[in-house]
Amino acid sequence: MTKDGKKQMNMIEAIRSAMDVKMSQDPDVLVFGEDVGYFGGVFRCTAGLQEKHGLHRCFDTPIAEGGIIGAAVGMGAYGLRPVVEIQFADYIYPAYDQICSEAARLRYRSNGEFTAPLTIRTPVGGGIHGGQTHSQSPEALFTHIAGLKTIIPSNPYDAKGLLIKAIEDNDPVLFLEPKRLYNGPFSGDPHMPARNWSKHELGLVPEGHYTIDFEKARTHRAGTDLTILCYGTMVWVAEAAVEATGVNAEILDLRSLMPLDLEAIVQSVNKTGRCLILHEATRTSGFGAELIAEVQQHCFYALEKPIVRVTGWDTPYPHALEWEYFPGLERCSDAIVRIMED
Amino acid sequence: MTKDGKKQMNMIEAIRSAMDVKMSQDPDVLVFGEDVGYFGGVFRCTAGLQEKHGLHRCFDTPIAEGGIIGAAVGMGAYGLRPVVEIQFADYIYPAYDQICSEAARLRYRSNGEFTAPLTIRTPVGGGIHGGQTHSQSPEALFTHIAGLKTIIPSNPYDAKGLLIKAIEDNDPVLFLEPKRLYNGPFSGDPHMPARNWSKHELGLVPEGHYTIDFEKARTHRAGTDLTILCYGTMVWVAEAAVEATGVNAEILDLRSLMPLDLEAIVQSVNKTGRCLILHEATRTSGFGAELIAEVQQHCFYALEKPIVRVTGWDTPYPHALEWEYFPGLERCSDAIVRIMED
Amino acid sequence: MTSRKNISNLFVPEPEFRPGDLPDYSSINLDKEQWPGKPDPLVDAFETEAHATGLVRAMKLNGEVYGEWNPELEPDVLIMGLRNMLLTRIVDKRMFAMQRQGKLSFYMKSIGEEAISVATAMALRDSDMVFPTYRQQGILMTRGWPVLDLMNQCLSNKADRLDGKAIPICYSVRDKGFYSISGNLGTQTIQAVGWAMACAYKGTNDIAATFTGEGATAEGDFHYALNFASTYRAPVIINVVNNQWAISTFQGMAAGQSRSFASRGLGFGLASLRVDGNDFLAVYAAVQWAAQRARNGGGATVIEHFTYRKEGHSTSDDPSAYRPKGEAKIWPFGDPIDRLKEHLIKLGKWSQEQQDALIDELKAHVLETYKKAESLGTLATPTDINPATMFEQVFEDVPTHLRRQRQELGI
Amino acid sequence: MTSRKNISNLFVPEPEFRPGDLPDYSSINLDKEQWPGKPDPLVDAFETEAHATGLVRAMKLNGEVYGEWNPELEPDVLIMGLRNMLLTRIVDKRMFAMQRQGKLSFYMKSIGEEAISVATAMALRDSDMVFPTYRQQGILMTRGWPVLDLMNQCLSNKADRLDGKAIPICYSVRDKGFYSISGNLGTQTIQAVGWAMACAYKGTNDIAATFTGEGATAEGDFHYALNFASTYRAPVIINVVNNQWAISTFQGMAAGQSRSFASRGLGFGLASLRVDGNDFLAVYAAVQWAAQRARNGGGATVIEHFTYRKEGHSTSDDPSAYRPKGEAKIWPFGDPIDRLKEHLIKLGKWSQEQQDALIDELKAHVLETYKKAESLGTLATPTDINPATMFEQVFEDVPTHLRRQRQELGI
Ligand SMILES: Cc1ncc(C[n+]2csc(CCOP(=O)(O)OP(=O)(O)O)c2C)c(N)n1
Ligand SMILES: Cc1ncc(C[n+]2csc(CCOP(=O)(O)OP(=O)(O)O)c2C)c(N)n1
Ligand SMILES: [Mg+2]
Ligand SMILES: [Mg+2]
Repeated sequence: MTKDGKKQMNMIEAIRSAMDVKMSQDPDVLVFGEDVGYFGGVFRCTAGLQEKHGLHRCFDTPIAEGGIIGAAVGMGAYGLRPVVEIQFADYIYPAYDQICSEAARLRYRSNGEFTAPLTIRTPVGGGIHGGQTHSQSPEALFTHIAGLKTIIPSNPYDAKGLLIKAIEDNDPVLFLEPKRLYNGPFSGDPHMPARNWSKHELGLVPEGHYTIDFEKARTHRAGTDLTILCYGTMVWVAEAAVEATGVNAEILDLRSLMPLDLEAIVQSVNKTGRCLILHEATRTSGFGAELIAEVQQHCFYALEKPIVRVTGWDTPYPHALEWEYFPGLERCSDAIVRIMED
Repeated sequence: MTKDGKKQMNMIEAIRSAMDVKMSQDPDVLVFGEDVGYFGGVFRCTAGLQEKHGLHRCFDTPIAEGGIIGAAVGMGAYGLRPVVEIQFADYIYPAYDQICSEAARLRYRSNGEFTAPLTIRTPVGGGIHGGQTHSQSPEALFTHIAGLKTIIPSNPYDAKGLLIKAIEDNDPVLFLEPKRLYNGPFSGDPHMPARNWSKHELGLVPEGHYTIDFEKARTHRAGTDLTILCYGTMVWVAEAAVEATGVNAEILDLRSLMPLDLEAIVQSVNKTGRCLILHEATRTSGFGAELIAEVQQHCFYALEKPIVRVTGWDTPYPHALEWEYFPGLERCSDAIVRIMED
Repeated sequence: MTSRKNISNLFVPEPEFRPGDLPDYSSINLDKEQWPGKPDPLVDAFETEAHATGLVRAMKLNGEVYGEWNPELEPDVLIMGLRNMLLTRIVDKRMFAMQRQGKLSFYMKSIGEEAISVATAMALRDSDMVFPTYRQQGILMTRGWPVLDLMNQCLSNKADRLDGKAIPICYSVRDKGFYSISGNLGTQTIQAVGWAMACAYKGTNDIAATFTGEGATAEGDFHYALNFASTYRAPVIINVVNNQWAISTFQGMAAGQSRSFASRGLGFGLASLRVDGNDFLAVYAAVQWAAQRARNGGGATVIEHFTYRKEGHSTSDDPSAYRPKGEAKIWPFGDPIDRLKEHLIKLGKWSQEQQDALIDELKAHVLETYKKAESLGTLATPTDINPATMFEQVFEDVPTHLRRQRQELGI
Repeated sequence: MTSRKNISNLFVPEPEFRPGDLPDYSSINLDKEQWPGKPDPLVDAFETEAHATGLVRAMKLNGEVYGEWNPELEPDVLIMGLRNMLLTRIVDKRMFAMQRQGKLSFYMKSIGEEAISVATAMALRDSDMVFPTYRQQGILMTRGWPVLDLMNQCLSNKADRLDGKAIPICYSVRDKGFYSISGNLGTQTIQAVGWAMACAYKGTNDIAATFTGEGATAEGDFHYALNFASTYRAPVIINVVNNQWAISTFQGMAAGQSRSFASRGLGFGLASLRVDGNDFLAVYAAVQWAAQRARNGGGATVIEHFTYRKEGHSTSDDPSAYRPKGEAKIWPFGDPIDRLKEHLIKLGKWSQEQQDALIDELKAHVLETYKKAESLGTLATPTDINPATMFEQVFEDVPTHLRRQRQELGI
């Protein structure tokens, strides 16, 4: 499987590999969370790490998200680099205070004396019939918090490089993992055959250490007529919708929401004059709003059409009506067609 | 002091009066929170309510915001109407899970069988030298949550009518009280003489029961050349800035962020062609972003200039540099001048 | 490869047995132990210390009763208990199998823990609100919620009372005194206390009963529940179901060095009992005791139900990955259904033949009901639920922005 | 007007005495009580039950020592303790007065509670990290942080080490082992456990010590701290300062029906001590004991320091609105400074004259230091702090969007 030190990995393997690389390099990297130890995590992202690196470096915790993050803040302040898993992003809220009031603010309130270099990994997004408590995309609840970085990869290659970067970062990083992409890209149409990463070029991942900078969007597809801003699962839905509509759109995979690669965004929109934003999260006060605010400010005179957002609805995630909720291939394609009308 | 059943009140008195009216009318209204009982709250909003209505209707709680809201959800499900105080909005995060995962979602997940008709009162905003843990404006962290209403009054008259409405509402309502306005309007310039509500017409408040509908913005000042969207303390800063610049601006006091009076906003911006948004909160993913998203969509062809937001910076609230952080008179005036340039 | 042991001074607890180990519980001989007696329900909370760290029992593994906790129920009540437990188990097995066939997205069984939910429901009044987790479906069986309704929700079909909004297992049945189950662990414990405070405030004689797994006691909400219950002397029963496992995590992760989960209650001045959760009679007696205490102004009781999760955490889980395969079988507390059956047989009120006949009857009923449910649709068939319902019950009324979004969806 | 009493069945606890009442503590005769002895620091946690509900003491109100807990410190160590407590009190009074003059926005005193912070700091090693609340400034005095630095921060002047970012009292002094104080109650308790876990992981012999008010024990973080400390046997001391009040709320709101705050630890299998917090010797001995336990692998100890908040909660508070005016004076546990002074006098190592001279010396020092601090600016004078610093330390580096915002501010 190895090819020039690269290996075909799915996103789970890439994420695991990132932790493995860092744990091997740096004894101060500890991995913990609910079920991450012996069992290796409900999504298997930490499988094998305890056996390889020892019980005291990869271990289970009590079911207390606030306790997990609180302990990690203390460890981070000490000088360790905790990498913690929150089993589903839907369960991150008991830790909200420790993340926002503590991890994100410790550096500021101590004027740099104490810092919280922790990485919080957590699966996000729907499309797996998980209903309202296994499908949420809470990124906008964190991008509003000064002092926190928010990252969301869309493929194995990025996932590994960004996660290593996150672990090495001296600030707290929220690392959101689109669970629908763990095993393969997703078109946004559940009736299309499932794909996996085994032959995808973005599934070809270096086995060793490498990093991807934050604040750098990735041009997933170059184009001239429309800019699509998206991240996570929606990158693949965008790709499918662009294919379906035949529009020559530029797809930017933002990857890093905070800090944001505004330069790449502005450049693209100024070129295309049209901008479509896709996210799974609830619309009102979603991250799309922030993108629109910046794009309309910086590209006002280039814009030919209002910026459109296709998003999850302002409701909890319904179990049975998942595909009516999810901003899938059809809704995205429709939006592309409409925004391209004169 | 009484004048046609009206009385001059400051915002604290108006808020207290709202609770008093509802406690007198409805035995199912209970008021509780940290220090709200015997003492009457650190801002005195509940002073006298325990003495008048009894220990079991207005009482202190343990210092556990999550416990306060959790208990209130259970009471609300039972059929009571709890009105709880979170001492400062900065301390609401330990209750974030109970608010967002529980209060806001109980109706949906039970398809209407169980509901959480609670009102959460909490002081927000800066300008009182409270530093990063007594000054926050977290509204956007709640407007993203489906199932929750978010209200913020800017004056005693509205505060009472909206609070009674909130208590009577069958959904959970987050009622944000701009603490800088408790005693009087605020120009945004700390060096100008302090004003109080004692002679202000919006301080003249009916003593009895009345309500103000949600989803209705208030035209604080009619104008033709610029629309200023704001709420809470910033309404008064906007007023001062409009006076200072002499621009014929329309100031909309949104009052209800969720649900939002989009109609009034769109009407105004379509008329003026320019839009300025003011809020104290951190900029990125603040509520201003959501306003921009909607305004650019609905008023795209009417807009002559990019929508501008004047906000708190993307930093925690600094203690000593409070007035460099606060989007005060000077910054707002400058923005008005700039947006009016051709 | 480094062996799995601490090489630093950081202590990380581990279960006694892992896959490959031969679990050995021979040190536990239940029938030889002395168990605490039954005090007056209004006893000073601190006098329940022996109950919080010991084990309240009423019958031996062979069904023989002993001690002070026998609730002395009529045989027909016991048979009803047996029936409710069997029904619960049979429904669980059916739904699990149907999930494997793709008819529902997910399911969670309560096999081995049926005595806890069923005996609790029988010891309470129907007007007492329970705040369950996803492993107390036995309460619904006991209170007579139609199995068809349960199945319809699990299948997310057009007859689902919740319009497909909730995942399977997150039931909400207000008219059976069954609070809407949250997918978020722990949250309902403090809500139950709030409900109980409301009961007290309104001066009714009802109480609340909440359930949490032992794993979820680590959440802050559990702490809030204990504290508020203690402060306001709320008429509530706080049940901790210690089934030894929280997904793949053994109970010691939440317990730490404590002697029992029940003993957490003592630190708050709450009466606290640790009960053999596989002993139908003991669970019934303990809940009855706590309910009496609560209804008479004695405030809350914490009850730890000591049991074992015999199967996987959910349909997504295979426990052989983290615990010995045979552990469930040799777990020394037996099976709650078998034990109650033995007790009834000892009483001369039941026989194996009757048991077999009852099982056959219930199986037929469940199968028939399932067929009816499936005929109303499953997750595998295109949904009949009106998409417009998705926008309803977010708020009492559908607000403007949701109406706009509904239109955007073209409905 | 309805009288203040329960008319429903909902119980709401109230303090014994309110303004207008004549508080009566004559039932408490400390010198007559039997207090628990001193076990081995590695004793089984459950054997500390008597300590968790009793009261660890080493001296009577008159300074006479008795019992097993006397740490038998050298007189110069005791005098150092006295000095540190006095310095703390004198600084507190000065800053309070200066707040009244508008020189700082806010201040919080620790009057009456000085023994807790000072004796703790003296019993710990300087390399042990403390996670304080806003009432342990005595630790800073003890560890020799310059009072000038403290004042500069309170005044938010140009010499403030934190560039005016934090409010007064929220100090952060890493090189004195003093963790950044959070304005959010409770959060640091679990962080301290994390720090202690890191100490264990790194194999150092250092420990952590955290503080919380009795009111803030109700937060979930306290529960997390007890649980994680228990599970991972973290070398940490969890101090609960029970000063009877949480702003206007009496301790019974957080305590509920529990016998003590220390007893919360027992439910987690943690050694737990309730200590006379106004007894310098007892606090020292208890912390020393717990530190020894932690350093030797015995894990965490919960220490409740029983004391009284003699003055208002902060400069924003007037306690006569909710408790009897004279209560502080007749509180039966005396004053920690007076008691240690009496003890030293009894030992023949100190006199009232020396005490007066020391006070004069410290007052002069504090006044002089204050003048120096004020000359560097106060909150009442235009700030000298560079506005650009506002955008720094949000992240390690100032990112693009903050650079844009800084430019927007014109700097
Ligand atoms: C707040 C929260 N965190 C994590 C989860 C994921 N989760 C679901 S069940 C479970 C284990 C619960 O164990 P326990 O409380 O012992 O209950 P049991 O399943 O044994 O009945 C976990 C971690 C969740 N649902 N909610
Ligand atoms: C999370 C949170 N909730 C509320 C507050 C407001 N508050 C500040 S101090 C205080 C009382 C704390 O009492 P206690 O814990 O007993 O400490 P003490 O002041 O007596 O030292 C309160 C409620 C806060 N700072 N943080
Ligand atoms: Mg369990
Ligand atoms: Mg206190």
